[in-house]
Amino acid sequence: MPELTTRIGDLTMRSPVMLASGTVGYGPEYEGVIDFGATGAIVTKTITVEPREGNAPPRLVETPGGLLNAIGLENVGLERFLAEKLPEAAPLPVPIVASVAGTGAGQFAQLAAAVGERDEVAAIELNISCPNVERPRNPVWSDPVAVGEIVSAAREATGKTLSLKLSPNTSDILSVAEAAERAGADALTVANTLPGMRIDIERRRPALGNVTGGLSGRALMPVNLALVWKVAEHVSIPVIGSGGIGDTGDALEFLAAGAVAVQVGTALFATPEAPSEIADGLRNYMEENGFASIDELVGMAREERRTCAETA
Amino acid sequence: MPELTTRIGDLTMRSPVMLASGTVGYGPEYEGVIDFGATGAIVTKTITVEPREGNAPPRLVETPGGLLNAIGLENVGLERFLAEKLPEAAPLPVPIVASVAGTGAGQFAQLAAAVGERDEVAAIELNISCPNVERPRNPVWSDPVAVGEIVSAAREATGKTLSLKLSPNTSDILSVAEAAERAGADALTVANTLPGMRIDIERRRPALGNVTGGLSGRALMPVNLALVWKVAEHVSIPVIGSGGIGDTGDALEFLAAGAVAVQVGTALFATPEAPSEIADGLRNYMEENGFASIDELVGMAREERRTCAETA
Amino acid sequence: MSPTSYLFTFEAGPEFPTPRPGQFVNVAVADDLTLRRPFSFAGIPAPGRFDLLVEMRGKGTRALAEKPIGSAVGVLGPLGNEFTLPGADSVSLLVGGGIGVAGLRLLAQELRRGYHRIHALVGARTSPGLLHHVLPSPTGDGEVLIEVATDDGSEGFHGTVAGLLERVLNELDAPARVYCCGPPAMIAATADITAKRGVPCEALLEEMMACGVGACRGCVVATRSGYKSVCSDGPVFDTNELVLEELVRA
Amino acid sequence: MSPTSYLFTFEAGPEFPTPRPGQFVNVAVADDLTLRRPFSFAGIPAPGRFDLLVEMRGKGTRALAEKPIGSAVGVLGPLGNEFTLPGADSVSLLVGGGIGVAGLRLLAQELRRGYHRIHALVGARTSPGLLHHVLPSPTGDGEVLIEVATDDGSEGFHGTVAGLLERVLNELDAPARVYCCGPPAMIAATADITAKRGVPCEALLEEMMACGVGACRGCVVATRSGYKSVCSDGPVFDTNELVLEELVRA
Ligand SMILES: Cc1cc2nc3c(=O)[nH]c(=O)nc-3n(C[C@H](O)[C@H](O)[C@H](O)COP(=O)(O)OP(=O)(O)OC[C@H]3O[C@@H](n4cnc5c(N)ncnc54)[C@H](O)[C@@H]3O)c2cc1C
Ligand SMILES: Cc1cc2nc3c(=O)[nH]c(=O)nc-3n(C[C@H](O)[C@H](O)[C@H](O)COP(=O)(O)OP(=O)(O)OC[C@H]3O[C@@H](n4cnc5c(N)ncnc54)[C@H](O)[C@@H]3O)c2cc1C
Ligand SMILES: Cc1cc2nc3c(=O)[nH]c(=O)nc-3n(C[C@H](O)[C@H](O)[C@H](O)COP(=O)(O)O)c2cc1C
Ligand SMILES: Cc1cc2nc3c(=O)[nH]c(=O)nc-3n(C[C@H](O)[C@H](O)[C@H](O)COP(=O)(O)O)c2cc1C
Ligand code: FES
Ligand code: FES
Repeated sequence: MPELTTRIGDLTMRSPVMLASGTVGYGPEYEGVIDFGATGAIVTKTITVEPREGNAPPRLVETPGGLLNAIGLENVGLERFLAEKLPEAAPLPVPIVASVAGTGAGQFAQLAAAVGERDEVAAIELNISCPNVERPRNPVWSDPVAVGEIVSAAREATGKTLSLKLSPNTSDILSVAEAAERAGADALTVANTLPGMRIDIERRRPALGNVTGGLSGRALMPVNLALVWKVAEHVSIPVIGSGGIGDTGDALEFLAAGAVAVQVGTALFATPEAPSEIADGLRNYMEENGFASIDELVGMAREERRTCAETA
Repeated sequence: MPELTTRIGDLTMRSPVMLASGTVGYGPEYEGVIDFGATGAIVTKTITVEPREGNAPPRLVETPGGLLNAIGLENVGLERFLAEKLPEAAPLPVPIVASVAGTGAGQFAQLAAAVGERDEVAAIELNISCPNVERPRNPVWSDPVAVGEIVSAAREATGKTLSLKLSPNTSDILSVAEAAERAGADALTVANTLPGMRIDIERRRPALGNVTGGLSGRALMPVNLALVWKVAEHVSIPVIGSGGIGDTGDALEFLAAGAVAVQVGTALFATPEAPSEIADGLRNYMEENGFASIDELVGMAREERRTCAETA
Repeated sequence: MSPTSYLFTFEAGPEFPTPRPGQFVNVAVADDLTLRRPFSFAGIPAPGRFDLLVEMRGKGTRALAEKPIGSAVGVLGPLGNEFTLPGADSVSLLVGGGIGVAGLRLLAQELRRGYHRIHALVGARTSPGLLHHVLPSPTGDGEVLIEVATDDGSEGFHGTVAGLLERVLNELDAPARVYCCGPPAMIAATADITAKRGVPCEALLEEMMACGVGACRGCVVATRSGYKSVCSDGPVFDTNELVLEELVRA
Repeated sequence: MSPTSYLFTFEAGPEFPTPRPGQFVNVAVADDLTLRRPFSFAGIPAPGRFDLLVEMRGKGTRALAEKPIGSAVGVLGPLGNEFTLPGADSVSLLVGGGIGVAGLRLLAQELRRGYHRIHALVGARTSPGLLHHVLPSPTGDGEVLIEVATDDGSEGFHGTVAGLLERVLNELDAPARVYCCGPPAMIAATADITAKRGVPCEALLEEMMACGVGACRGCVVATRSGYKSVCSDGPVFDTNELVLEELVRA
């Protein structure tokens, strides 16, 4: 029987299939719909220090093969997260990864300390890559120095496993990945959504209230897969894949590119069964192809690995 | 009868629908299939100083809603382009825009001078954004200084209308756009493909011989549309939209975002009739909604324009 | 350009919970679409079955209509809250614009079964768009009354269905409760008219939806107590709670 | 996992040029796919019509098979070059692996009409995958001979179809011309065997295609004179021109 157990730092998951931040709320919203028992971990909606109302609607528009969202980090804020949402999510039969976002290193430290203290939190994802809250000329996510500071601050604030979530919207993701690794990140989540927009021609205006949103779903898959390929080669901490993963084949591609785990997000909306179907699919694939553990799949499409396999 | 004529610098087109570089070869390949008479202009395959063999196959793989190509700028080189391809294309009833790419400012100048001299060339597109030929940490397309030098050099070398083709693979496209405008570009083509990849799980290796390729097609559309929106607001030279444009609705969205013309590329493969269908579709839309010229569509979804319309 | 609508009947099986008026279901209409499509329950022809009344609007609704009869289709539901039923002595005014009638049909059927007085006001741009025929038939004793309005006057009251509502409210002899569903402008007008008269009014709202369960915060509408999600806080809202300017603008 | 194949007949109309053996057509199989799908002409049942023999491989071929009979489908063709027909005195050896037989069927039909001697060698992994029955029937006089090979020995020659070809060539009494179509490894083996014996050999190659007309340079194959496009320089190539290691590696 192949073993799906996957470890990232201190986070042990029964399957490499996680649920992506922002698509499962705090967890309980999807109770009875998603089979949490077959899921590796859920990543909560990103929490900020203060509650956020989010952006003006419309917040969603479909695109060919994808989805644009401009939620704008609507969340209950740190206090209510700790007081209400976390206790409500704790009984779910699945580890909880808390996603957090601050306006700078100080807030990231504050958030990491506060959620890191809680037993219900198995790990922390630092979200520096939401395209819907700020659009400066030089965003944090493409600034290795700023990212290094954020990760260092969070690292000092907590001993919990930390993953930094990168953005695909940069021409030099490797410098950011390096900076995060050097500053003590335990893992990298590769990657968030790409900025995009649609126009409502009938009303002659942007389809989203926020004008632009983040592109997710299968349309994004090849872009983030290429980033996983690139980053996994470059760093020695584990990479978690995210971007358009919807079925077993997609998950296998991300693992083969070098990801040790994958996150399912947008695919949940059409197929809430996707996480358990993918876990089953991976198990079947491993059985049919003689793999005993997820480790053996990781990077299997890489030259280094292929050469090894051929010599072996 | 609404007027589809569109002007970009000295390039006058009977419709704002152009054909994108690399998808129509040098033109004659598609004779009898594409209705060139209903097309604004064709942009040739990108020409380099020396002939290029291109990348090892496989060079194509489909993705959800899109396509990855890793052609690697296979082209006949400047000499044969001037001697053979250009004379062969000249009889087609459509203006020819020559796309060129050099390894640095010097080659761009050489190419611009050589093609700019020729009467058959109505305008020149400077391609700095092909993701399939070099993958340095700091690619030219996200370096405003290098881009400024390239455009200046080409500008000095020719009086022909010059459009610079930007890449979507940068977090700061505005600085590049600014640099190009300052250096004398007459227009900006926004934008090329995004790097992406797929893995062939059966063979446990990248689906493309070149590992990564450029993502085009409808999957890309919202990303490049957002860039057109952003760039058109920022510069005062015309913007030409490119990325996933396949039908009249897509073309209208790019025009409404601020593009003065659009390029159809990947959509030609499934629908070679797309350029003439879009031209007809624009004409119908304009007739039904009381627009007399393409100008009036340009930017119609922008706040500035909407406010005007509402006051008017 | 008169819209076309179809009535679909789904066989959901005995474990499927009985939908309440106002609730909706998320339907996996096509493999190549990223999102499911939400539709109001528009009838319960038999236990374990439900009707949807669907207007052809785009790719998803067309894909649904093109499925062969008997196709298996993924559904998630019943989702959302429900309409507040009226007191025994009040007249229920059902105000539906265009396909909005779909969201009121199950309510009308339930009220009819309970012998409540129903007065349905059905609007459309022009006569062929009117969907009043999907509602319970008018009765001789006036327990079920149906009136129609068209923007172009091609049938019934010449004007919006909100204008018709105003006239009806002016003439009404009994306490009323208003239920409305339709385009934002119609809902805003109905909300205004009922608010001025202190008549309780609930609206069934539409928003683009992704999760359908309150997780993604994609389907929000502005209320006096902040953004609320149409899928889990709604789709039925007391119109006094809504920020009408934002509803119309969004 | 035995593959399934279907024979489709298309009504192309009288203006459609008559396809030549080796040529192919690009079919718009589904709206939501970015690319058309290329298929060899596999027969001309009547003027203005053509057959395609299609193996179910993925989304596109399945979408084609699911279309109701009589559907209108966009086609671009005939595209590509054609097989070189044999001299009057030579035997044509048609070597097809799996669905590769589709690419040889029109050739077989044309040769048969010209009373050429045909010897078809058809291979597959196992017996159910063999497609020899789509070729012209064997004749008593030996003008049309058909032999089969299976990798697992479940029918006919136990081994690859290239192995079978080797045996046949060793025994052959007349000049031969080889036409092959199938997986890259099979083509490479066939090319080796024929090259050693100086027997002329053409292969019909497959590559992912976008434009189909030589414009995009997406469908290249490595030849001794550089990359050539399968769609416009091929799909038929003299196997001596191919760089076989690259063909197998790609
Ligand atoms: C709670 C709820 C109940 C609904 N009940 C019904 C019903 O009973 N009958 C019915 O016909 N329709 C109903 N709708 C609307 C229905 O969901 C949309 O018509 C449908 O999603 C359109 O899908 P499409 O793929 O055909 O259109 P698309 O191609 O996706 O889009 C076509 C147009 O429809 C608009 N649209 C798409 N999705 C929605 C949406 N969720 N809400 C509003 N507009 C949308 C788009 O903005 C676009 O302009 C309901 C919506 C909600 C939220
Ligand atoms: C000149 C030419 C002639 C052909 N003739 C025939 C024929 O007569 N009958 C027939 O059944 N098939 C033929 N093919 C192959 C046919 O084009 C593919 O089977 C088809 O495109 C697969 O489409 P799909 O959407 O079902 O598969 P996809 O879902 O796109 O892919 C499934 C698998 O098929 C492979 N594949 C996809 N497209 C091609 C392709 N163009 N060439 C090779 N492999 C591909 C993919 O790599 C993938 O592994 C021919 C191909 C070429 C280039
Ligand atoms: C509606 C929605 C909300 C999201 N909110 C967040 C968020 O709060 N924090 C975050 O890190 N990512 C957020 N994301 C990004 C996802 O976690 C994921 O990285 C991205 O959508 C790509 O994966 P997918 O294609 O599987 O959805 C959100 C995505 C969607 C679609
Ligand atoms: C097969 C292929 C080859 C291409 N070659 C070039 C090229 O040589 N030069 C260039 O500037 N862009 C090239 N492109 C990019 C297109 O011109 C276009 O900008 C891009 O594909 C996005 O538009 P689309 O989605 O309409 O194809 C190529 C695209 C494809 C699909
Ligand atoms: S659709 Fe996700 S919160 Fe309503
Ligand atoms: S498919 Fe475009 S060159 Fe062959």
